[in-house]
Amino acid sequence: MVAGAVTDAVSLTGEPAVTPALVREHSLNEMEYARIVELLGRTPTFTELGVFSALWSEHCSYKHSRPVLKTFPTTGPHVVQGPGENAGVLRLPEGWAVAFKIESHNHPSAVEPYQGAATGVGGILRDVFTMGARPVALLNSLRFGPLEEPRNRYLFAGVVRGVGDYGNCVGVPTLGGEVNFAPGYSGNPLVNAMCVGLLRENELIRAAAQGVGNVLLVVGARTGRDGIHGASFASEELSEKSEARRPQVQVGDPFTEKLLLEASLELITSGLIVAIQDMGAAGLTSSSAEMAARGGVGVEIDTSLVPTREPDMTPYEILLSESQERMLIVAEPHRLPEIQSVCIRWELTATPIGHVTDDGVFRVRHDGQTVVAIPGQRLVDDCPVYLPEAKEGEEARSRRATVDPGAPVVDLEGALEMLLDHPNIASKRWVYEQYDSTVQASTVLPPGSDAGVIRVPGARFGLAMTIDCNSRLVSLDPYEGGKAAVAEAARNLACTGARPLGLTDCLNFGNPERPEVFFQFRESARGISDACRVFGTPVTGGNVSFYNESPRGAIDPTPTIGMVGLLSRVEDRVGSHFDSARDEVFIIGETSGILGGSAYWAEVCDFVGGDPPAVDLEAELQLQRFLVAAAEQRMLRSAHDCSEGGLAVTLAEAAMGGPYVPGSLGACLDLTGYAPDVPVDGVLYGEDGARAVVTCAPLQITRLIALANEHGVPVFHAGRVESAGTLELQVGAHLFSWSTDALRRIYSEAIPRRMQHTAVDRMAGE
Amino acid sequence: MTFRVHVRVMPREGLLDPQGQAVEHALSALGFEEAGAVRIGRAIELDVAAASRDEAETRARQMCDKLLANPVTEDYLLEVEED
Amino acid sequence: MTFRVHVRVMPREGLLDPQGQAVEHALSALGFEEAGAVRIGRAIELDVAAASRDEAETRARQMCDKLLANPVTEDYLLEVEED
Amino acid sequence: MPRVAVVRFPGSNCDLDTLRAAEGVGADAYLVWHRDTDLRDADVVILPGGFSYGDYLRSGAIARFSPIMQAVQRHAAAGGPVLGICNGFQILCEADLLPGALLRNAGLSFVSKPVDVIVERPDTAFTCDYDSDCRLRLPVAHGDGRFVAAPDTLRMLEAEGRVVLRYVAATERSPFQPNPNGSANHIAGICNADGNVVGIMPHPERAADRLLGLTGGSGFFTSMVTLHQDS
Ligand SMILES: Nc1ncnc2c1ncn2[C@@H]1O[C@H](COP(=O)(O)OP(=O)(O)O)[C@@H](O)[C@H]1O
Ligand SMILES: [Mg+2]
Repeated sequence: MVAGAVTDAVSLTGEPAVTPALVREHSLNEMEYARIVELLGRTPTFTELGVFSALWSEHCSYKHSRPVLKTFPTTGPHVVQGPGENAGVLRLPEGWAVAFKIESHNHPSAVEPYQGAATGVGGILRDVFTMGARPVALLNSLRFGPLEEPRNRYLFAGVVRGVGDYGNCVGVPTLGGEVNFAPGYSGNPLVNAMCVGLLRENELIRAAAQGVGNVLLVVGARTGRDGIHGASFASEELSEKSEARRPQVQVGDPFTEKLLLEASLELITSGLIVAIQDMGAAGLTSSSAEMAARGGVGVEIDTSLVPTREPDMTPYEILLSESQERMLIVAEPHRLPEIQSVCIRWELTATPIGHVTDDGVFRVRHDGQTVVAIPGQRLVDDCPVYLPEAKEGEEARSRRATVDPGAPVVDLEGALEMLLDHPNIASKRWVYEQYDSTVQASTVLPPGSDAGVIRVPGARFGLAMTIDCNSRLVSLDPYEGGKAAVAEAARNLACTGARPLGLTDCLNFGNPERPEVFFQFRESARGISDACRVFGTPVTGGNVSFYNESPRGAIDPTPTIGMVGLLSRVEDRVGSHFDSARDEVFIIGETSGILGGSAYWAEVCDFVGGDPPAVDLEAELQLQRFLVAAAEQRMLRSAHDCSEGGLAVTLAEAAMGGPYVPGSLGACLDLTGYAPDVPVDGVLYGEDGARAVVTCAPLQITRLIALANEHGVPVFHAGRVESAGTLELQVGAHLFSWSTDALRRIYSEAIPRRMQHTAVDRMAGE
Repeated sequence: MTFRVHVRVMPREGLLDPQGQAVEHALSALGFEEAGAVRIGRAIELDVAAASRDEAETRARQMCDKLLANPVTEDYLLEVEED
Repeated sequence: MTFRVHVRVMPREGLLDPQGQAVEHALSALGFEEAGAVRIGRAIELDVAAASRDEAETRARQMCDKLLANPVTEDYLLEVEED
Repeated sequence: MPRVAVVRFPGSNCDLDTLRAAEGVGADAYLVWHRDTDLRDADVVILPGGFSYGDYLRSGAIARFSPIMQAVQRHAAAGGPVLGICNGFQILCEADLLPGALLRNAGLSFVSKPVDVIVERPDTAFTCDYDSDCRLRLPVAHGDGRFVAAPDTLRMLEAEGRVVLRYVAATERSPFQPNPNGSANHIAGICNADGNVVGIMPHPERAADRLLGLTGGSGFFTSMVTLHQDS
């Protein structure tokens, strides 16, 4: 039944009539449109259609993911803010708290890698400082097609430069990340950026509009025509057609971001404002509508008051623009002069554009006419929710069932060199040397270790962080792959000595309306949830990015996990490389030798498939506890987790040493008694979880073994670190021997060698 | 024959140009209030060996399309000069 | 009156121009062997309000000397266009 | 204790790190806003790293016109010690307090990593606690660090011993290229004719704490104190 119109609004002269064709162009289906008409009690105006299109896009509304996201564990004694705000917040010692969040910028980066990645970093920084937290670290997770294709090299080079230039200028160190290359990402790269911020817990601010009569202000950059419909663009597959529909590229301005950061934090800590929200996807529309809905109030905005970069912008354009480096602030009217003076000092303008109302309506006026009048709560709440069909794809099923990958192309000794030369495993120094990793003078473990660690000036504790996902595992078995991603992140933290606290996730998938994609999504989320419950690490927020498909097909499912952990004493942190000759080497955890889903099968046998080892969450938890306890008792000289490439790669990485040591160490190890029933290829290259390689000083041997027994983790004394640069490995009758300097050359040259002539791929920007 | 080609690669109209904006701001702070609409791009100069001016221009245009300008964010302008 | 001023700021002759070199190398790898002597600088465009073309040019020259070009490493070239 | 003014430009991002490092050696350190015109009786002035005005146009080009720079000029002219770190070095060159210019790295990419340098001028206000020719490991993090100057300027800098820091290879087996940015003569830092104005690309404030893995930078800060106590 169509009730009478709630309130009236008009289309402006010259605006197109709202027709079925126009509705379709706005990516709204018939059912959704019918719901809009019912909700309004009339036909929407042109501007309202734009507003619904943005807010009911997948990107803003989570219409295909909400029921699944609800299953995540989100609570815990140390959770200060769970999902629902710009960033999640966890409690730390000494009155501190950590705010952190991850976000994708995949589609913009596919179109314009430099600006797409740069503005992705800008967006995630704003999510964190709008909580009142000072950004102290950035991480990023990147996926591209193989570097053999020039376009992929161009995207990779451009994205890395964009990520770097933005964070470097704002002055936030990049502490870690991951980069992975697989054919599934050709044509649809992934750019996930994570930001970690610190705040005093009592200075937390939330983005809920409150107080009828309070003023809405826009602060920061002027509004241009950039990125109009970016939210709906991000909610469709990339195709030839998207070329034409492509929104005007958003250009990042990190200098203005830095000014916004300082001004926002000053406004928040001085208590001058009621609420603050960044303008991200769907710009002014989503920031104002979401703030109003969170506060349970209405807002009225006059778009003709918004400072624009170009003349004659329509309310439709102003509402949907995704110009970067803008904030929306709610404040009491009498605070305006003080707010202005803070903004002016930071060379920014703060412009009143509207106020909070008591009628719950999201109302927009332009030059005296009402162009939008929508019941605000319903605008956010009434978006349809879909629970698509889920069914495992045939291809994944048959790949998983394969037990024989075919013959390896090199022998077991050569396989290590081949793996170290693969860009997925090789040193990422080419990437992280373009990122300032030491600004803020707090970096205790820079990129190149299992996790980044920072200190907090004046505090005793340290903060560790990492970002992980092995999408090959997820594509073969999404449930186990989801578990594995969380387990790997937690293990990485624990190797530095940090106790995992909580996580943020970025769920990158193909088109959820396809059953095999939705199956991957639902199952990996279930895996993440189960792992979180066992580890006691709540999900405090995240992001979903669907429709990552190109004409070549969907991406590999990639649920990226960003995790933070706590070191009670920062000086207890443990690095991942061997420290000194004569230290003793232990392997912690068991090896089943299963090679399904391994890098060895993928690269050396040229077959992606097999059944990956199941993730034993209890064993993972015991390993984490052991590693943290050993670090706290200062037993460890190094700890490095086993993941892609298995034990052989882990040992090689530990022996080669950090990127800036003058020369490699070596080791003389005998694994004969370690996994006697497992074939040699499985011992070297199997990717069982719950394992790490640790070293200790000779005097600590007994204590270390006792501590492992106490925690119920299997421990094997394999040998010792040698000063000679040879990695010698006895496994039963086989003796392997590699020069670690030679391995190191392969490992460090793999990516630079492939990126030598990026300028040829296209010189992008200056 | 060799031709000297001058290319100006400018940020596409409507796109934010933070550099131009910062410079405009700085100019006015320095007392150059008469300056406005500042845009900053790249100037590229190169020699092109070609049989004719037209050929030089055609080739230079191909270089721009393929490498020198980013079609997503930039427009370019060519001038060919006989050496 | 308003004049549109085009400024090209180029790296001084003799100075290493790694960007120019990289582009030259890339051009030849892409099959543009006829390109050479590539130099890359900045292109700046701005409006200048002035009573005459001469005045616009004088002011623009002052802007270059003071801010737009670095006399230690760069040379500049001006063109003034009536709007 | 010396009064150390750390100038804060709107896009500075090493200002607080530098302030903390100065405080760490007991200096009476404070921030001065770029729009101020008074250095508040500073004994020492530091222009910290960052992106003063986004480094748009050229690094340091816009910052040199900030109101505070006139006070810095006067302080320098009166023989007062001035240290420019990274972006601060770029500003000092743009402001003609130091010769030459810092251009885009030869490798065209931003470079962030530790480098080895030797101290060739151990008699400035910022290096007097170092031994002559001692080696330090310090982080660099910059996109525009390639020092260039006219040939006769370079000859003069060398002849007058005004190279304060020079990039060197660590050891025979060193993983480093000695020169991270293609700087002329491997120059990492220089001073003016009187030796009171010093500009360096590496970041000593990020290498003044054992916990951060590098400690070689603390001498820049202790030197200020030593010099102040001697005078
Ligand atoms: N995968 C997810 N897991 C948990 N929470 C999520 C996930 N995706 C989104 N959320 C939460 O939903 C809320 C809305 O997300 P989003 O629209 O991405 O925020 P923003 O406005 O900052 O872009 C956020 O609080 C976010 O943390
Ligand atoms: Mg947000």
